[in-house]
Amino acid sequence: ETTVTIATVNNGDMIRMQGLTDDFTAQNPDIKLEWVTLEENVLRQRVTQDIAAKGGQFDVMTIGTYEVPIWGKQGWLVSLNDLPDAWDADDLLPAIRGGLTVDGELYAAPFYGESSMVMYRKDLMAAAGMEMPEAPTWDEIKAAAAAMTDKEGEVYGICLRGKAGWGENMAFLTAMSNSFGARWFDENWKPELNGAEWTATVNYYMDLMNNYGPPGASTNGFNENLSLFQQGKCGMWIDATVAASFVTNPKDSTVADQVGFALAPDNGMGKRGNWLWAWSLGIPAGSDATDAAKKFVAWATSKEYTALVASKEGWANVPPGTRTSLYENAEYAKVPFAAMTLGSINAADPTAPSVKPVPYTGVQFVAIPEFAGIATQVGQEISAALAGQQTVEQALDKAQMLTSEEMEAAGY
Amino acid sequence: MARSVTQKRKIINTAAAWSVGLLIFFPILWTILTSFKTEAQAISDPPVFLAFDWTLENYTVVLERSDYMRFLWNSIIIAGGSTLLGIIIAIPAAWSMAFVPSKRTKDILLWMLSTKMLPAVGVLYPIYLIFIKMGLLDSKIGLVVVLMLINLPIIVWMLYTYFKEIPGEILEAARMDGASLREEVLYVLTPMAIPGIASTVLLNVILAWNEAFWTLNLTAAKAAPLTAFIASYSSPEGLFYAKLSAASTMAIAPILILGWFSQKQLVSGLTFGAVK
Amino acid sequence: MATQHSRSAARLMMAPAVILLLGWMLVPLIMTLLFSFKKYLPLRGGDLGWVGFDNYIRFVTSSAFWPSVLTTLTIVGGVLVITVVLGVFLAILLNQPMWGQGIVRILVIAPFFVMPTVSALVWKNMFMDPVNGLFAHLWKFFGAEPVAWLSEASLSSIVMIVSWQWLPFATLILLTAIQSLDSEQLEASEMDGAPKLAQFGYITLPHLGRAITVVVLIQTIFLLSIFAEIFVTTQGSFGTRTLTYLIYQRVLESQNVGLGSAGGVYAIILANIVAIFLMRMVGKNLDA
Amino acid sequence: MGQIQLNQVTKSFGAVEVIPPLDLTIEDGEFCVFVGPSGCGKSTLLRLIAGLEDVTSGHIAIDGNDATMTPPAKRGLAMVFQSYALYPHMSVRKNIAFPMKMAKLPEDEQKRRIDAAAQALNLTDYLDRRPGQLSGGQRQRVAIGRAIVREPSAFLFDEPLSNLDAALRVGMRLEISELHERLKTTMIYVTHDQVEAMTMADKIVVLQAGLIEQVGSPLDLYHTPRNKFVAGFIGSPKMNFIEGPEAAKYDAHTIGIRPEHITVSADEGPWSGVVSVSEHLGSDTFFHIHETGLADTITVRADGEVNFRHGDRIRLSPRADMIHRFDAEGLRIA
Amino acid sequence: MGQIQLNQVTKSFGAVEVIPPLDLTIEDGEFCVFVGPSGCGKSTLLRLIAGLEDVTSGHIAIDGNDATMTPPAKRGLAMVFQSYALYPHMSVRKNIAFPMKMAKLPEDEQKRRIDAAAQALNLTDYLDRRPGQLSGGQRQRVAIGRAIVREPSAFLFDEPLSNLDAALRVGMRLEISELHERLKTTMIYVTHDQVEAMTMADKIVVLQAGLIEQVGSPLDLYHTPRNKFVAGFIGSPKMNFIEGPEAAKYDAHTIGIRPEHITVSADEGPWSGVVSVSEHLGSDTFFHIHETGLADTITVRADGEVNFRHGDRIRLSPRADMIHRFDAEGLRIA
Ligand SMILES: Nc1ncnc2c1ncn2[C@@H]1O[C@H](COP(=O)(O)OP(=O)(O)OP(=O)(O)O)[C@@H](O)[C@H]1O
Ligand SMILES: Nc1ncnc2c1ncn2[C@@H]1O[C@H](COP(=O)(O)OP(=O)(O)OP(=O)(O)O)[C@@H](O)[C@H]1O
Ligand SMILES: [Mg+2]
Ligand SMILES: [Mg+2]
Repeated sequence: ETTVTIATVNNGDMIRMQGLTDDFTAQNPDIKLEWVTLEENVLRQRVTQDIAAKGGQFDVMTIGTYEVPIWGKQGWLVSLNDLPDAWDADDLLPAIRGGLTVDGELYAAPFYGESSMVMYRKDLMAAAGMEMPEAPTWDEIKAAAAAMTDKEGEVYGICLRGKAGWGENMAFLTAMSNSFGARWFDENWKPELNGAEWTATVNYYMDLMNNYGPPGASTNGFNENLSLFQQGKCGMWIDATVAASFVTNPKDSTVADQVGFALAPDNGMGKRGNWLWAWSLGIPAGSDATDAAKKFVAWATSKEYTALVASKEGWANVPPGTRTSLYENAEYAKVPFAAMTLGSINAADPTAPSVKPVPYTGVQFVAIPEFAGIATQVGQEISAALAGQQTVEQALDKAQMLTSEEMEAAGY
Repeated sequence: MARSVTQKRKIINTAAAWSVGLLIFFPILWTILTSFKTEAQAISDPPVFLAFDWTLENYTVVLERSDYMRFLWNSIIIAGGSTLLGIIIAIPAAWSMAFVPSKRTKDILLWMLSTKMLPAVGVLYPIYLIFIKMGLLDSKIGLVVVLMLINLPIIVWMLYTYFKEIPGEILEAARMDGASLREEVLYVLTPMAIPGIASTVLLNVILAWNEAFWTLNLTAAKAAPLTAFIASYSSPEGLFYAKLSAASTMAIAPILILGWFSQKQLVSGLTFGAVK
Repeated sequence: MATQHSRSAARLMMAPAVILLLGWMLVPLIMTLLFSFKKYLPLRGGDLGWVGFDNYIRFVTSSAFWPSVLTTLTIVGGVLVITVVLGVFLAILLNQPMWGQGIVRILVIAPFFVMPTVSALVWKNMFMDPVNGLFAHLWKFFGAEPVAWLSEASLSSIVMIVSWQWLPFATLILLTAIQSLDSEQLEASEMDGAPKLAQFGYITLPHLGRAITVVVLIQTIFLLSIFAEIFVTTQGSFGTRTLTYLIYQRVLESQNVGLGSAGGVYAIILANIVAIFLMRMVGKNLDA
Repeated sequence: MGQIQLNQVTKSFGAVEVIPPLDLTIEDGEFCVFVGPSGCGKSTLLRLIAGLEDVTSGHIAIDGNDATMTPPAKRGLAMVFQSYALYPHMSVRKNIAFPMKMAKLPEDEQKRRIDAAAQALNLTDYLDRRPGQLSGGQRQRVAIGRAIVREPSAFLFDEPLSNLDAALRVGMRLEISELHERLKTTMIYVTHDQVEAMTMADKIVVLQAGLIEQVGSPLDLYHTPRNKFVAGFIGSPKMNFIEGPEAAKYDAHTIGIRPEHITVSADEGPWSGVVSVSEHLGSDTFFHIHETGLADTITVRADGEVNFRHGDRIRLSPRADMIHRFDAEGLRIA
Repeated sequence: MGQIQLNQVTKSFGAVEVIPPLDLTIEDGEFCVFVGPSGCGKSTLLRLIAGLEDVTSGHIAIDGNDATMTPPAKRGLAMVFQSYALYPHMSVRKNIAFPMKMAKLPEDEQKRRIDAAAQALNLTDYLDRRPGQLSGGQRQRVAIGRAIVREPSAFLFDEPLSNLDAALRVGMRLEISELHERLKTTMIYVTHDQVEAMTMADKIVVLQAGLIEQVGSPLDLYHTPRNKFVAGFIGSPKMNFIEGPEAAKYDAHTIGIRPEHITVSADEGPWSGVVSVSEHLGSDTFFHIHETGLADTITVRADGEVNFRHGDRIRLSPRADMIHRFDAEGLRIA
């Protein structure tokens, strides 16, 4: 009997998968699964630590499009090119697959993929006499936010991430900055955070949040905003496409039948402010149960698993965003946010995220090892600015400085 | 002092103390209450205090989702084991310091305490590498050793202060009576220091139970204690206050109950030599 | 007590504890020192050679360094002041005759049993959340604008959470100390004509001096390394990045072990400065 | 001034009546000692007078004024505690100054009184030390100093010497007696040591279970104890009690004879017995005599030169005029 | 058996020599008392004999065999500590059994000895109590019981009675003396109470600063003290010392006269003085007399009936045959 230790994040899809593993163990009675379920930040720290120090505690790690290219390049992950044909690698969405492939080797299997988009309240828009275009601009968003805001009634026109963290506010802001023509680094890896484009991005963001955002937005992350939206306190919310299934779920959401979707906004500069992310399963190179781990990864990311979820929990709950075949499925097409999700994912291009040329890949991140640390600190400065503790200029100057320091320390 | 306290003053004291006590206890009470609410009631506005539909649903969900008993068991083994091991190593050391003091005794004691000032994050990497080398990652024994080392200075200090209050003449009497060193410590010193040892054990079980850095970083699945259990509930998608409360309640309940049952020992024993 | 035999026995019995702690201190310390002189980036292949004092210079000159030292000291100082002052107050209160003393004591010491992670989670979500937190409801009830505690009053919030956890410890030690105050001393001062306040100032408080020192010492040791509370609540943002947290960011988030190790060495130095300061105070107070 | 009057004073702790109704007057300038076995209520009585305990009923008057409800500090009394109750963190000077500081006396007056007290008590060299750096006797003196500077109308002492070793105790006893001679202030002194009581008191109050057994001068108590309890309690070694036929000869239920009132000799005397232990103190010899047929042991005090050994059979003669007679209730028969 | 010999024994703590070279032999069956002021090294000496401290140099022989390096348990001695040092968590029975358990004696033998000891010490009813539930005297007896059952060749007592109150002390003193009569085992007894020393000892060793001042029987020391120190230390109240012209009359630097060897009267006697304090004990009266021109204070013991008051001028007559003469070094002039 082999034991496969799986480190996962504690989000809904992963928890659901834990509940369905009987199916896998029935097929593979000689494999025992051990789950290590952790909150996202803890998970990231634990797996990074483990893989960097070659601790070998995990056989399968849940990682994202940020880690895969970096770790793959280091040779820390087992190539998944040899997964069985039935698994059908060619079925993966090209943008997603591209993000998980390094030099032709697929290093992680996508469990679900996501982009970001606008979720809005159809009823409130109607009440304001407005209509949301398919592909709004930032100015249209601002106008809609202004129209829907009713602070007395605790309805805030727009909810955005404000909580500091490279995977929190900086994911949103980096994606947003792309549509403002900003970039993290120029071709020589010189940071541009206090440049005009970033300043414009952050000022616009502040303007939205301060005027139409909920109180205490600087500590709101995905969860907090989800909860606010579900309670009907947000007019709009720009966030991950996976959120669509939660906000349209009548069990948790008071506004389930009033949610509309739109592409992330742009500024007419050719790039939209949406991101691309895939929670994926990778196998660390030191694992002593590589074969069993591969079997598990193949099962969890297979079409059959999708079907299994659909049969047990309904199509709205299947992990989205990874396979073309899912979007070609007639059943799935009925899901209200399916098309918009696919559209959003296709609209992202990790290899050319910004208007100007960049030396890196990654839409809402820069795929270098130092980025997480840098962006978290930058996020903290911006969060502090949002909380009113400093001006945007101060925040960005500090961000520029600390980024320079870190990049220098890393040897750029 | 022993003059009869007027009834009025006693009522005022009682009222003041109970208010302060309840205020301090309130967060825990609120957590426990919330764990019996539905998610909707948990965030209802205005908040409901007692008039809600009590439900065990959250506990069922939490128990279904994770193997609570294993986390609990690991916590017990790790907290208990590290304390026990610490006591076994500390008793002889404290004996030496208390009964055969030298000029350096105080220095050694303070030095031991200063090892606790080593910032854990600063030495995580080295320790991690050592643990990999020794194959101790995700093993209970590894954690037992680490937590024992972390708490050893405190254990030694506490035992030292208790031992110092035991008159050396009694140990000399045992020696005259023909007891070997081992017998002296085993039959005379240790039983006499039982109250002190009990409160030392208690405090250290609490400290080990609540230690959240090493237990989280050095375990994965097999040896993960309740601190890891709670880490999987800390912010799931959506604000599941009720489930979070249920998980929190389950994580702290065992130690809270232990603490309450033994609060007498803890209260009377926690002096660190602060009282003379 | 001091025959040759018992002295050598003492040395022998001391040995396990001393050797273990020496190992526990020296091995990681030496490795940390070693790393701190290297460019050590696990995500870029690990050990990239010696760099002399580069890491040290970079760490202190980084814009985050001094603020983090200040934050650390603020949190430690704030919590100490709050726990000692409230602890004295509570200890006196609990020492008064009343009904249900045992139960009140249980209520008061309960926070001490709560895991830091749990307490941070509970405070953050259920109390300090600006929309759903109880404080927000309370504020709204009184017609005030809810406060976004963890961003607008981040440092104070953390000080408050940590104080809540450590108040029981301070109270317990101070309570035992108060109970050990010789009642004849209080009676003597009463005969001498001292009013209650003077009794407190001249008799009770000086008597507590030693206990307060111990509380300060023990708490400082634990407070210098608080981590979970910050990790769960603000993740170091809004000026709550302590030195410990800064090192955490260097080592684990940026995976720059060399730089982090240099930070670790600074933290050890800081801890020891604080320690020497404390030990002086304690040493004096413990001997007397 | 310092006359203290207790009028039908009682004290109960919960349901237990520790002091049954009690009347007592202590005159101005008197040195009054409370003696009695442990737990008989001596300290309680003293604390009632001091105001550290409330009386359950009855009245306490100081200098003729009802002080029953007056708080301790206002009664004008000073107390010296068994444990000294010095303030350990203050220097000797500060300790002594404390009551004056509380009374907000002017600085120079404070200084004058401190110097005077230090002078009188031989503490001048120690004024800047902490109590922890003093010997037992010195601490005792500081406690007295703290009491003196208040110029109280009466001093209350609760077993002030019981923490000192024998030699020091004798010395301090003399010092306190001399102090009383000098100040002529009322002193109430609690002890369970009857030697202290006998040597220091103008008036001894013998207590048992909260009841006054006898009040009188030391020699009154020694010569005419009102009952067996007082007779046995006062005098060292203890009075010998004899019951049965020998007592009947004296028309009493019990007779008592003190060890110093029996003479021993080899062959003369009405009683006889065997020496069990002989204790030679040089100045005196104590014989413990068994097999007398009168009582378990008869203790005799003889001159230092008298020499009998363990096992010797000797004869005893009581001094007839020194025999005390008691009835079946233990009361003295006049 | 239990002869103990100290041969040029010294003890230093660090650089401080507490016991300078010292020779002493204690014979089998002897009751030997060490007395001396506090800190003179009595306990240290006892602990050296017990083996609880190492000698710095010299040898200790027990029954003729060198025991200098023998560990305490093997020396065949039993010790009774000042604080009793009972094991508080064990019943009286277990306390007494402890040394036998350590020696692995058979159960029934243990039982036999415990019963015998309990019988002898009147402890039978208390065997199942814990020490905390006993009175001071009972605890003391348990400590002795624990020592007895080992059937040691000698008992060592370190101020065993100093924690008891006066009355109990007298009783226990007698019990220990009787025990010695019965067992005839060597006993070494440390005290700083000279009454204990006088009444119990066969042989007294007077120590000062680690040096032996005199060794002898109690009455030897009382009657012919070797020097002023011993003269002052033995006897209570202390001997009066007179220097100057009065001493010169006796051809001495200093003369000493004990309080009990001076008679007082209103008008007769060579010396005169003013009564400062008179202490009436009933049996005796102590006068502290000032302004004699001889010494600061002269203490006199008189009969209980003699009555002078504070301030009376009286006359004193020393008993000529009881005057002790000392030279300038303080040594006795024969
Ligand atoms: N605060 C109290 N509560 C209840 N009972 C008390 C209290 N104080 C004293 N007593 C009881 O009152 C009685 C008299 O006590 P008190 O202290 O006056 O005795 P004492 O004569 O001073 O004895 P000692 O010589 O031992 O000091 C004792 O039986 C004691 O147990
Ligand atoms: N462990 C020690 N270290 C240093 N000095 C010591 C030690 N034990 C005793 N002394 C010193 O040795 C001297 C003799 O001490 P010891 O205890 O023998 O006196 P003692 O005659 O028993 O006095 P007491 O009557 O007060 O018990 C004292 O001056 C004491 O301070
Ligand atoms: Mg008393
Ligand atoms: Mg001694």
